[in-house]
Amino acid sequence: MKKIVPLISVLTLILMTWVSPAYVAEKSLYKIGVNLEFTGPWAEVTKTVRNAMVLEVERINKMGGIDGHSIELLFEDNGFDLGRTAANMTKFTKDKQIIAVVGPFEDNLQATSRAIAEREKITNIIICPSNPMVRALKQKWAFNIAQSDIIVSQKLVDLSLARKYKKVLVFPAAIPLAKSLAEFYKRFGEEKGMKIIISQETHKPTDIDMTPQLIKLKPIIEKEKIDAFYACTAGPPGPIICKNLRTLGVKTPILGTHAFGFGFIIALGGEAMEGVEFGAGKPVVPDQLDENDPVRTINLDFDKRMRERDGVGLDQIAGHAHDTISLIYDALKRCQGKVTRAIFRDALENTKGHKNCHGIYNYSPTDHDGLSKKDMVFIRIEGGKFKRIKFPGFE
Amino acid sequence: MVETKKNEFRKRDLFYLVPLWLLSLIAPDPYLYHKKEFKKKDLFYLGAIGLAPLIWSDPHFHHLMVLAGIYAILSLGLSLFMGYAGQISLGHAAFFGIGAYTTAILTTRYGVPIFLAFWASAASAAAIASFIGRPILKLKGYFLALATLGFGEIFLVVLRESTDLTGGVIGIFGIPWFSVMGFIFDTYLKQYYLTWGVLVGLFVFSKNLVRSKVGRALLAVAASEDAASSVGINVPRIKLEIFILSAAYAGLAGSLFACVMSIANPEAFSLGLTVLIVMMVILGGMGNLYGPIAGAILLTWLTDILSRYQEYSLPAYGMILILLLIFFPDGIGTRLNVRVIYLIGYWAKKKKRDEGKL
Amino acid sequence: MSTWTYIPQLLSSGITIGAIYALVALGFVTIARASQIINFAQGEFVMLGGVITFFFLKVMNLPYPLAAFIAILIVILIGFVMHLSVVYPLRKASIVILLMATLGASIFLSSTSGLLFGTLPKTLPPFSGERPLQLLGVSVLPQSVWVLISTLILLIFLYLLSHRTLLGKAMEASSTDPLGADLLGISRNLMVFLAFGVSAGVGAFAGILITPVFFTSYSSGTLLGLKGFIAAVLGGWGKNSGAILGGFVLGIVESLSLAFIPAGYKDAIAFGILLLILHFRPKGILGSPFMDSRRW
Amino acid sequence: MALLSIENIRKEYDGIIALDRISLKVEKGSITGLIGPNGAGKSTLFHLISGVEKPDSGKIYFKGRDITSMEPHERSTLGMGRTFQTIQVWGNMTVVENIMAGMNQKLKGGMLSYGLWLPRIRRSEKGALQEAKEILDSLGLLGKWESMASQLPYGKQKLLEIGRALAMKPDLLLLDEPASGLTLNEIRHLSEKIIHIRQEGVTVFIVEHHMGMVMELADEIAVLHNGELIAEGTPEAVRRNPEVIEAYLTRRSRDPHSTLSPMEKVSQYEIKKK
Repeated sequence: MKKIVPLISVLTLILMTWVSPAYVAEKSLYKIGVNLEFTGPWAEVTKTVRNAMVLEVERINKMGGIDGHSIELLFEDNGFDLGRTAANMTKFTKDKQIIAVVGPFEDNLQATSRAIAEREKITNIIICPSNPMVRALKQKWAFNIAQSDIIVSQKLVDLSLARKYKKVLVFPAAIPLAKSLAEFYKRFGEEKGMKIIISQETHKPTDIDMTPQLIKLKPIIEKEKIDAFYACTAGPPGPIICKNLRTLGVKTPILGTHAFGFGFIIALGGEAMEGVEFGAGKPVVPDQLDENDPVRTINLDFDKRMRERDGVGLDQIAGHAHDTISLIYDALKRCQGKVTRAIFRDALENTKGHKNCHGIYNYSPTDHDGLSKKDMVFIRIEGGKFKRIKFPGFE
Repeated sequence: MVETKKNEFRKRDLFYLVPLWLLSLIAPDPYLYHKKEFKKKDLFYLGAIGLAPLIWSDPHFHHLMVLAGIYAILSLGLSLFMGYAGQISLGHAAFFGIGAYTTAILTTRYGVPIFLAFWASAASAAAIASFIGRPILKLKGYFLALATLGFGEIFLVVLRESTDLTGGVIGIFGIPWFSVMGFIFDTYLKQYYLTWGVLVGLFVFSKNLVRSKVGRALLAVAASEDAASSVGINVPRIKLEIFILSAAYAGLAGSLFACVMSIANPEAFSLGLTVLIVMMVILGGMGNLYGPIAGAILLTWLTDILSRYQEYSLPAYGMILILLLIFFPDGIGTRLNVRVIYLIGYWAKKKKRDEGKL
Repeated sequence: MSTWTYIPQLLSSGITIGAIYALVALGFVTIARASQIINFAQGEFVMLGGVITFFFLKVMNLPYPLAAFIAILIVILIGFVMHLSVVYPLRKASIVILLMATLGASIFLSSTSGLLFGTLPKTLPPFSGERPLQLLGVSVLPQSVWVLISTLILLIFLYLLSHRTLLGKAMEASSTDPLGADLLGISRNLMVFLAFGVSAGVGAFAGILITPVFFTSYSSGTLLGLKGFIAAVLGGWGKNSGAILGGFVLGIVESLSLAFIPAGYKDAIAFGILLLILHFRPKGILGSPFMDSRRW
Repeated sequence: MALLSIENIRKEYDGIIALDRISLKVEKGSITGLIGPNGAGKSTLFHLISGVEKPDSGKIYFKGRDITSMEPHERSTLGMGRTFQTIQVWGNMTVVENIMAGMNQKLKGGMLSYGLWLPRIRRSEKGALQEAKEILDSLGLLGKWESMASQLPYGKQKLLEIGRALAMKPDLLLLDEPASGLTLNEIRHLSEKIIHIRQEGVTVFIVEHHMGMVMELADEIAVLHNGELIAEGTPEAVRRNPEVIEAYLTRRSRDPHSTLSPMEKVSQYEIKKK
């Protein structure tokens, strides 16, 4: 007992004084910082990201890297916290060998991260779709990997049109992503003559029971003769909404966001998930892609490697992680040996027609999103599995 | 045989003592600081603050110290309320948030100069504190803690729901850098001097308070409210005043936070922040003003170092908090010197015992 | 359509969640009666009950009752360990320290649970049938009925434990008059230790009951714990009957209020009730035996 | 005019009458004692005077002003100092700070002026320190002025408490059982101190269990029994009052285990003798 006291103080001191991380200076390393929410609500997803990234990096390094330079990933947890996100960013910018930072998920964290990237002149690759408000910030150094809110919403409007839904009720989560998805869906849908009601009721990503909100929405669904119910949310609330809605005896078709395209969603929702439709990225259904799809082989290959390694197949987020590393690899190759942060950024911006899990990436000085509407597919949950559905004229 | 044993002991002594001694320099002992006048040591601290960013000149250090400085302002105010007046508040994250949002709204919507918004933040936090303080401060102990916690949660809900004013869950982006008369604090080094300058100013202000009538009244209220009122101290009023003052500190800190991060978002002011700042106050040692600053630096570094351990960071954080509380309930610095002396005595005795056996 | 039509439905949902609040509140009260401390990690026991049962049921493939039983035992063990490692060493510390230590324990337990069992929400199969019953035009899950029945049984058990056994009386004695209890040879520390076990067990039981209705994720404990505490204060701090009444009142009021305001304000309701009750009637609805004590 | 006058006070706790029809006057410049057996209502009356509790009916006047509904700190501001039955020195401050905190109401200025440490604040703080040291000197505590108050021995803490009350320059000093827990020597010292205080023009009101000390010091004594005032007058008169003798004797016969100090037994013996 008495020995523990000094021991603890020594440990604390060591922690305190251990200022700079022991990054070994090796000339032949290209380092990538990864600044993600390893704790908090996104923990499960970020773990997938890390596994997929490590898998891809290992493959590249085994192949000899980029002209003999191998890639190293440095992970830091931002704990879902603004201050720590910024601290991690500055930590990465301090290490001159780090050429790019893969950024956080949550929109406000992205904004901080992007601001620091602009200031310290380091490429910031963001895995999640960014809110338009975040995106409106000056973004010379920030790149998005995922389909933007706009593309996703347009795709979902296509789905609604194909299903001939005229009236849709949107039940948004109180998170930035859902807010902007709902707004874009309403805007694009109304352009096509649909009637879209965004509910005043919202839910939090941590809510475990949506019954009270849905009870209030049920009369609206019945009275307004709603054709479809759009559960505009991400993560666990999706299946909870479906389950609660079916418990209340509402039979209206449910539309989901692209964030429904994960295995755990079906596992959580069980039977209630049957018939839910949404638009999502191609990695959701790697084996159901068209034979002539240019990214089919990439998806199948990565899916196989992931199953071999972790026992879990490919999903959208793992696809994003793969795409991130693949884009970085491609850009590094085009740097032709002279890798600095600025040259790397320019190389990444010049990415043209790069085939990846999610589709074909084209970056340009005006477009840092890369993907287009063509890089998404329609999905329906059937028999506890994701099934790709096609509509003539809306592919 | 005997000699090697002696050597072992000496090595171990050094191993334990040197860090402890170093720690006792950094983390001040509240029991030695009850004399509340300024001392030469303060000049040393001031010099260290001024020179540190020039010695370790990298953006990460600067940035962390900016964060630590902001948290230190926040916990300095909280320390007046908790450490001196002996109350509990789990709602100061809300005042921090009020400060941040006041700055955010005034600068982005109404184009108010940031220097004015800075003071307006303190004013708005103080105004809300005076409004809620009157009913809440009647409570004591756990109920006071719970009521302030409730205020914090309600504040978060209001932030999330009043979309027109606060931008809802998305928050407010693009808050400009802090600037005074055309001088823009746009690098971390400048922000460092800004934050720590404000901190030093507030520290001197607080120190003047605690070494005078106000500090004595606060300590009297903490020790015995009956005795305090028996000498004519208006207990509810002094509690309210110090609550308002600490809220104003939190407002200033929040304003700086908004400027540094250029963003205001509800998630930044949740229960996690409250736990962090209360821990800063406790770990520094309640009832002294150096403590919260030391605690703020310590915990900011700790969380930054823990980031490296990814998903293990949060369990480790919880564990470390508990261990620190169990082993240093009066603050890290408390009686470190005494402990060092105790340890020397302990080892000396042990050595004698061992020699006696031989 | 007027708001009144969905009030029966909201009421049924409120009663279900109210039963859970009552159980959590009981956990708080059990500890407070033995030691006058508040364990902010109480909600985590609920979470752990659900999550560990899920683990044994779905991952280890044990039968349901056995999985539930093992989960309760493990959580009781965690309660004991928490007392020995956090509360006992700090028994003489000020309440701020205790408060922060239990909050630290709450952070530790929830994040460790996320680490070990994953951060995704978990759900358990209901005890019987998933098809909602139609009672008076209100669809009620059979599990809600189970929740009510089980809560009642547990309440009777706890009542007998605290009023009809020597142990319960010893617990109460050690809280109201620690010195007197000490003189009678009742070990206060042992009582607190046992109280932690009981409250952890009650929490775990509540967790198993609600997981089929609501989802349980690693982070759902904190808020549930706070609401339970509010319920305990609302009913009358330190009274078992107060905790139960407070739980149901809070659950129903919170649920019904949703008929009139958007759901985003739901948490504000609970805390608003808390502030009002603390201001106007800190003793709670049924009065509190502890309010004279300076500690509160 | 009396400095403190209590008129027809009544106080109940949950139906139990603690005090009934109490009227009492404390003359300026006197030492007045209030005695009575355990449970007579002394503490209740003391709480009513100091303002910790409020009477159900009746009035309390101090310096001719009605203070019945005033808060304790307002009464102190008017010039009413007090000590506590169980010591309440502020252990988290040094000895000299305890005294200086007693001067709280004399030091003017808001929080801002203190925080900015304006010149006048500097002067007044310096003056207060000087004054506090003088008070400590007169109490014989100057040697320990920088040590924490909690480290003082019990008797010195009692003195410190009186010093703190004196620091606010009160007109009336209320002493709640000042002799309890003190040794005979300390009691003697305390008595001298109280006489000295009176000489400086401070009226003293003592509530005391310890009869001997009060008899020796007080000019006027009031005796409480079962919530009623049974005798009032000079020590001599009170000593001869049959009701007082009765009260103390019955109390003793009713409760043979009553914890009386040796001095009290002596004084009761004296009562019996006469």
